[in-house]
Amino acid sequence: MSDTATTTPLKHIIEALLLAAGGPLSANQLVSLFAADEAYSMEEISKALEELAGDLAGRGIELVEVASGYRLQTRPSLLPWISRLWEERPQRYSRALLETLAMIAYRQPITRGEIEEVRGVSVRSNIIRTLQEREWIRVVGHRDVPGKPALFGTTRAFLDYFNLSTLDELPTLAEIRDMETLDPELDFDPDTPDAGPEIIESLAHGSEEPTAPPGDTGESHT
Amino acid sequence: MSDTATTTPLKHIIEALLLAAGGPLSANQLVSLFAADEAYSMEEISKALEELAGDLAGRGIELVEVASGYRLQTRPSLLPWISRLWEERPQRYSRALLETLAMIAYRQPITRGEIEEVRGVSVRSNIIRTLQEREWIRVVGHRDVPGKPALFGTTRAFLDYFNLSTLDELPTLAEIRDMETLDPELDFDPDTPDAGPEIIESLAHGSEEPTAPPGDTGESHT
Amino acid sequence: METPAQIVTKPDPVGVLQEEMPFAVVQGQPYTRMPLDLYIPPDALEVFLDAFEGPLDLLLYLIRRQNLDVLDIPIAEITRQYMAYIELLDEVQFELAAEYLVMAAILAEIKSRMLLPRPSTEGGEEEDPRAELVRRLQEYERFKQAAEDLENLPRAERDFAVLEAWVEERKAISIPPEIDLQDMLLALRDVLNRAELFSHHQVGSEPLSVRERMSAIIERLRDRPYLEFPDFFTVEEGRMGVIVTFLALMELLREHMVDMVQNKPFGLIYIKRPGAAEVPLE
Repeated sequence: MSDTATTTPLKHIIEALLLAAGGPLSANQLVSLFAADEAYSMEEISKALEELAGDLAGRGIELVEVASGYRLQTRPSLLPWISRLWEERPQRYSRALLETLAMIAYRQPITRGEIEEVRGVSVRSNIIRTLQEREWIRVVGHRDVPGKPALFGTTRAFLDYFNLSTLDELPTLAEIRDMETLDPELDFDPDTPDAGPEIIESLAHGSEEPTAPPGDTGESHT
Repeated sequence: MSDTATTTPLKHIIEALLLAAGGPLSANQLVSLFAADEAYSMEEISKALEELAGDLAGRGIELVEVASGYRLQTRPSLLPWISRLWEERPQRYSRALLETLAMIAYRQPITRGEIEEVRGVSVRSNIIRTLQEREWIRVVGHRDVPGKPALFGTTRAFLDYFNLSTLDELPTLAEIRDMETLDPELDFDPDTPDAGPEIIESLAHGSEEPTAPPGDTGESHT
Repeated sequence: METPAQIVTKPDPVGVLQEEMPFAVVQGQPYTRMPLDLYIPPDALEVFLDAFEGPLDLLLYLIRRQNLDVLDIPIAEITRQYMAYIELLDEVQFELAAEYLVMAAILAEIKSRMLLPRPSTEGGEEEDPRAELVRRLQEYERFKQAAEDLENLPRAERDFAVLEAWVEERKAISIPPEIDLQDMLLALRDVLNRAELFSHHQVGSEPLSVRERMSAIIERLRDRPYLEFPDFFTVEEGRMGVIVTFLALMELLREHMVDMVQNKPFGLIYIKRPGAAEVPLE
């Protein structure tokens, strides 16, 4: 065991130490880690750090000196890959969220209480928050009744997301009622090519596989 | 930015990813991390992992495969230095805990009552709790008997922690010998190689050096 | 790594039994008997229970200490030694864990059965009264060994460190779910069906741009209590824009979301947030 250790160059021991620490180690700390057996001078440690930095050229990690010492970190150029490590997988939005969003789009400016009145159930705060975080809805004012409830309206970002230039491009309520047939032929507004082939495709898809589990459609877009 | 990224060899991107993750990544995970832009096949990923493992020869770190995937860790030879980094002494686990864990690992799915039957003593609740908190064991179901006792099994985290990739890598259990095989002439029945050289060796060893305290035989196998 | 020294702490009231065999080796030095000055502490039971993982463990210790084969236990002698431990602890006035007393009873039963002529089973073979105990001892011993093997496996945080590099911008990319316009419209249809709102003609006939404009007007009034009527109209929007704005204002008035104020005949018309301070008299 100790044979390997003694033959491992100092720079490689330091590399392993920095990676085991997961954060910065000062030159003093490094010196003290070796103090017990084979003591290295500050110069030897510095030289090993320099060698290590040289070895890492062209690799995915780099040695940097920060206030509290030396640390090995991933190169910024690799961030596109690395950030994907912590990607949160999208989940489907709930039915309640879709209904709330639709109500706001068609009946704006509208209060939460009014949405609840039509839907017949309460609207949870996290739904409103999610829609606000996506910047699809915003508070446009407050109704002048006790409690001064917020009035919600849709945003420019909402129109952009659905590829609409004005809300008028949304189908009228009468057209929505006729959607019942879910006919793939039915393009609810043939004059607007903006509606996009995606929507039509998803309609066709939906009618073929009505049992597709939630989440599947989300994946097919990625 | 992307220039550097594209010129970085795959093995170095993988190295950076494993180091950024700070834990194991499976080959599938690696493939999916690249799926968005430059797709790599499983073969290319495997080849890059092999190259990476080769590059690390002679260095203080090594690539190992554990249950949850590939992981970079320090070589055992560097323990003297690494252990000085650890502020707390490594936790020791009681025999009761280790025996309970061993029962679950080898006999899963198993109920607490079944463990108690073999050990001849009750299993304290805090042992089960500790094992669950460490995420080494989990409830995998319930036995269909009165009281519906929980059935325990080990997790991937358990294998990862003990540097194993599958349960098959656990040391083999000693054989149970039958009383009928006891024959003074036929010393421990050489016709059954199943009895294992371990047992015979430890017995032979025991007769020469009857002073060997329990526990020593275990070490000689590692 | 396991230091055998801990075995020394095991109370051994019958330490003179096996002179031929040291029960512990401390720093290479075999110990064949307990130190004479061995002090049995008041918490002897705890020490005892800590040292042994139960009656099976204690029995295995007694068997292994004498280098006996588990398959052929001299039951009378082992029982005597086992009872000596139990009695010692009883003497120190401790309540023994029930498991140890149960084992004492099992041993006594086996001992008595060994003395009796064995009943023949159907196959004509004699059943050894020790068989069940031997099976349990072996079964326990293999897991005792497995536990030791586990302890000896290289282990994270003790034998090696899992490596981690610093990531400067460690932030999760959260991908928001996609929505199909179709899904949203279907959801709306269901709500309206539930609320039977399709029967209201007024709902269907209203251009949505009017609703959009209503939101915009309300928003403009959010930071100020009132605005002059002409402020809402922009010439660039053309005739359609004027109509949309006018319809939006009418709808807002109808829904009491804005007030319209005129302080004197032919004076300026103000659009006012309801409940806001009064419009100044010119």
